[in-house]
Amino acid sequence: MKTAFILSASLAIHAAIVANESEIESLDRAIGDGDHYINMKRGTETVAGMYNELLPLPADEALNKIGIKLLSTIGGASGPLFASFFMGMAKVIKQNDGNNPLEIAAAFAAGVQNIMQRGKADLGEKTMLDVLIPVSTTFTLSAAESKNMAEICSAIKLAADSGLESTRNLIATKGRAAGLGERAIGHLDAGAKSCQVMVYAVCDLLIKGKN
Amino acid sequence: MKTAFILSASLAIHAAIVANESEIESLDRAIGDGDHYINMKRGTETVAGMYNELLPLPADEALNKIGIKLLSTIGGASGPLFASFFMGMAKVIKQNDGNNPLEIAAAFAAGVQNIMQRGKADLGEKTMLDVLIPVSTTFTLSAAESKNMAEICSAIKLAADSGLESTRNLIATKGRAAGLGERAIGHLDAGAKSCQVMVYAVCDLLIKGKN
Amino acid sequence: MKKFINNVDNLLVESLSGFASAHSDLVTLHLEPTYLTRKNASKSTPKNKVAIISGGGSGHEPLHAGYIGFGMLDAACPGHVFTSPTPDQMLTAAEAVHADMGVLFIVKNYAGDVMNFEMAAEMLPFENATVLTSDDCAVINSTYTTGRRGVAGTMIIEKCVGSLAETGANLAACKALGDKVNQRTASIGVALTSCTVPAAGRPTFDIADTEIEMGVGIHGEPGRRRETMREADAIVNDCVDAILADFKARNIHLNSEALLLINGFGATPLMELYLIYNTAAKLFHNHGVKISRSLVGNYVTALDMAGTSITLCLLDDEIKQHWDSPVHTAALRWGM
Amino acid sequence: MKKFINNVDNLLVESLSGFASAHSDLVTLHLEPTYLTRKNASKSTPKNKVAIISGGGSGHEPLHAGYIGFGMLDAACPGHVFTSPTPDQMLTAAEAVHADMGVLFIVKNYAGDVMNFEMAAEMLPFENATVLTSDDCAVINSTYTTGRRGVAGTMIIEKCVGSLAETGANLAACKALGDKVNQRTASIGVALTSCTVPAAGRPTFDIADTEIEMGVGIHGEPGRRRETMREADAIVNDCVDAILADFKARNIHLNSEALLLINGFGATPLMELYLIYNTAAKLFHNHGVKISRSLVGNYVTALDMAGTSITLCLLDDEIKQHWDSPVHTAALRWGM
Ligand SMILES: Nc1ncnc2c1ncn2[C@@H]1O[C@H](COP(=O)(O)OP(=O)(O)O)[C@@H](O)[C@H]1O
Ligand SMILES: Nc1ncnc2c1ncn2[C@@H]1O[C@H](COP(=O)(O)OP(=O)(O)O)[C@@H](O)[C@H]1O
Ligand SMILES: [Mg+2]
Ligand SMILES: [Mg+2]
Ligand SMILES: [Mg+2]
Ligand SMILES: [Mg+2]
Repeated sequence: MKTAFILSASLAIHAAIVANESEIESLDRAIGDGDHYINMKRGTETVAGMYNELLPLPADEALNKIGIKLLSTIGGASGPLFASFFMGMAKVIKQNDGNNPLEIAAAFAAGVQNIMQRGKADLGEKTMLDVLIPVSTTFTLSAAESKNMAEICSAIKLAADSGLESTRNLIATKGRAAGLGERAIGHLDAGAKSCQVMVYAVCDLLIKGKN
Repeated sequence: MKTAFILSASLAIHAAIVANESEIESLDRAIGDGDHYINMKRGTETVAGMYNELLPLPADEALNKIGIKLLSTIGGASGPLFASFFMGMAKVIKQNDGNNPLEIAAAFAAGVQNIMQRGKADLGEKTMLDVLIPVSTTFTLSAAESKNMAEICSAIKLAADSGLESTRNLIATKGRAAGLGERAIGHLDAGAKSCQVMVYAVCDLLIKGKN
Repeated sequence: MKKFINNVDNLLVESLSGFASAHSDLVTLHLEPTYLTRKNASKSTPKNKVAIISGGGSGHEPLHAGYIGFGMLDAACPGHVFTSPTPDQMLTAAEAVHADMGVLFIVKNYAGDVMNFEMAAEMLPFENATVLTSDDCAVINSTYTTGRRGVAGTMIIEKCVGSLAETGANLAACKALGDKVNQRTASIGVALTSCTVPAAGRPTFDIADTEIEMGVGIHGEPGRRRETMREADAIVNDCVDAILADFKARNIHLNSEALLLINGFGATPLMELYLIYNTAAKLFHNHGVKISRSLVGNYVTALDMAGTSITLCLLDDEIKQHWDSPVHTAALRWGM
Repeated sequence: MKKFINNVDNLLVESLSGFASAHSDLVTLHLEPTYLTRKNASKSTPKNKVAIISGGGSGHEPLHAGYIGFGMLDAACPGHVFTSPTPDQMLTAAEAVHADMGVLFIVKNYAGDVMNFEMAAEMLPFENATVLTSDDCAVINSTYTTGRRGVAGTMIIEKCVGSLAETGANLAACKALGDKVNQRTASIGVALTSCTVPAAGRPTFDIADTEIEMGVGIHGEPGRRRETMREADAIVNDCVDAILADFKARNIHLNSEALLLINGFGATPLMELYLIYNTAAKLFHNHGVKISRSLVGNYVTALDMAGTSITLCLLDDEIKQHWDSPVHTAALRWGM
């Protein structure tokens, strides 16, 4: 995995979050407390601003620095979770270099594992994990089937979409919406939406890059 | 002047104030503080409730009791002023009995004088006096011309109307609206409106009584 | 209108009862007529001091009942919402708390308050005096003969006079200090939204999302002018300028320490009030005023109005001493 | 949205700067990372006590920074509006104020706060413990594994634990008292209007003029259910019932004295809060609870939300002693 790609991805992610302001913002207003968009914007903007600082670093160090920076920038529930993701990914990339889809998928999976540990959450609790876990599984499976990057990305995007959609009819058992009981039904989870948006941004970058 | 008439008048006044709630209330919201209607309602309702207590009393004592009661019931700027009116009127009625229009007009004028003293105000300051002073003058003049009660009442009602209307284009120099400067222009004074309403109520009672 | 009330007619008594029960160590509530005194204030054991009594329409809580207690008021007479109390309240309260040193009324300068307290004073069978507070510098045109309104600065006057009275100072001295503090105080308010008088049931004024009411009174009376909503610093800057201009117009020099009171009208969060404090303190500093005392919060409110008033009180050694002295009331407490 | 702000990004720092400058005798503000400590707190002159540190998203002022000072907190870490602070804030604050007796974090039970404080605690190079506050009994269904939310009762816990720490008690004792007070405290909130997160620029939820949100959280999170607006007594009655039912469900007996806190969310006038106090105190009394301590005002807010929360804290001798002990902070002060 190239640091330059990580940085392009971080720019794309920031742009995508900003482009989806109103949807992300209104989802967290509906069953949360309304700050998720501004948290994500603050975090992704800060990372985008680290471009020059990160460029000379090896990929794992860049990822780790991103994680640490997010930890002190986002706050809220999503801050420690996204931070854990990047720090978890960094560890694996340090070992496997991330030079092929399978290696990257393994790093991604480690990131998701870290989120699950930190948040003590799993699939079906109406959180970002409902996007991230299926995306991770799909990533690993498609990579194992030696699909090309464009194919992998298409599969991932589908997984992200259906993962996001799956949050609609769930009762939340983690995070702020857990207090709502049945009232959370019918609403998508804001963190899941952010993840879908970010997954799309990176996939589209990869697909474009392959063209 | 008969106590029974004073009491009928007080019932009519209460009914008239209540019937004009929205106009009185909105005038004091526009250039005052929004409490004038509720103050007037509280005061006139209390006096209406004194019917049985006042009935056996001579007219001057009834008027004085009304004044004292209003003083402890209305509050605000209008409370001491209306209280002063009735107490002033009582003094003259005690002397002249109020058995003919001229005597009643003299008592009314004494009431208005008392308001002017207590409020240190005069005609043209955008207050209740812009109704009460012309009404008083008209009352005295018409009575002096020996008009009958119906004629006097018609003249008084006209005076009340034009007095009220005159407050529209005045800058207030007394009361709460005095802080507004030019912004008070275009609005009628709430206290002037109450007075016009009450003057009408009493006049209509008198006119009806003569029929 | 959405408010926590049962019915408009009982609102005041229910609220006062809650106040008296929550602060039963400090105050006693009397009804018919309505007034509150310090706990255990009684004519049989009068403390040898001037009795300090204030009062006014309700809806400005914690003013005035929240300032009853050691170092501040002896009694307070609450009227109906935004309506001056009536003379019988002041008379009965004065009877209840006065010792042999007279009564000082602290009255906000509004026609209704002035007349009702005036009538009480005329009827009172013992020595009394009145401090009329008139710190609001919003009303520009001085040709209106009613004078300036008394607003948030009133609580500073109550604090200082209350402190002096506690030392056994006589009536003339208490009145003189009250007049001096009033003289050295200027306030201006700005509203973002209207208040809603419960009995009226709807907002006193309409205001667009893009507008503010500059110079608003504490009853939601219209102020200097309707202005466009701007960033906080620009609004605060105008308020500070108005206060500075007022002192200048009254030939009062600013080269002294000052107390800066950022008062919330009822619906403005503390977070915003502190932001306002931050800007106002800097601006005053730039004009050579050293802010050495501060107070930020809801002290003289206008029901549920969103907005703030800025009050500057120029200190001298005497005022500072009486501001700093111990006070123990429901809404202001320090040193004890 | 109409607020006194300059721009959303600077709001927090400008407001904290105003707070620190208005209370420069009490607190010191540190930036990058953001935290506040007692004035003159320094590692070179540590007082021999457990360091009590709290923090959480901003928008609940005066919580937490308003409770820094003698008898309460040593430091506070404010996050962005409604957003938990980050671990670096807690780490730096702990470094700044800890003596040799460890650090106690007081954390409201929200996923974000829990995780951020947890990471700080994991990284902290010295002894520490955490009290998770969870007094909100609005969330009925206990099958949700996240547990109850920490709301207004948090300030009672901060007061009591802060008082105990001042006596030199050790970390375990401080944590034990915090857990006990939390256990003996139950709160429920009700909103008449939504709050508006400045960065979002519009109300968090829509609510009709005929509706209330029963069981609302201090971030405007939806509560138990949307209900029809009713008279105050009916609403208060439901809140009191919810609190009583909660203690019952947790097998905590009510035959003791209690502290009743009527907390305003930011836009509810004191007049209404005292009316609520009046009704709530009577209802609790009817259920055999003797209200012997009270607090009425804006203590744990939700920006500009209109609404209230009712908190009952069952006292015992130890809790009462630590509630009554002297405290000197920006928002709570007595006995000194
Ligand atoms: N325990 C958890 N595990 C995984 N994701 C979580 C957890 N708690 C919350 N989240 C995610 O965090 C999102 C909310 O993030 P954000 O609004 O930034 O923080 P907060 O809830 O503290 O305001 C939720 O939409 C959800 O996806
Ligand atoms: N000095 C005065 N002389 C005569 N009338 C006055 C004076 N001041 C006020 N008023 C009258 O009182 C009315 C307001 O009464 P009200 O609303 O009951 O009291 P407040 O102004 O104290 O709220 C004004 O509309 C005006 O007519
Ligand atoms: Mg959120
Ligand atoms: Mg009025
Ligand atoms: Mg009034
Ligand atoms: Mg949040």
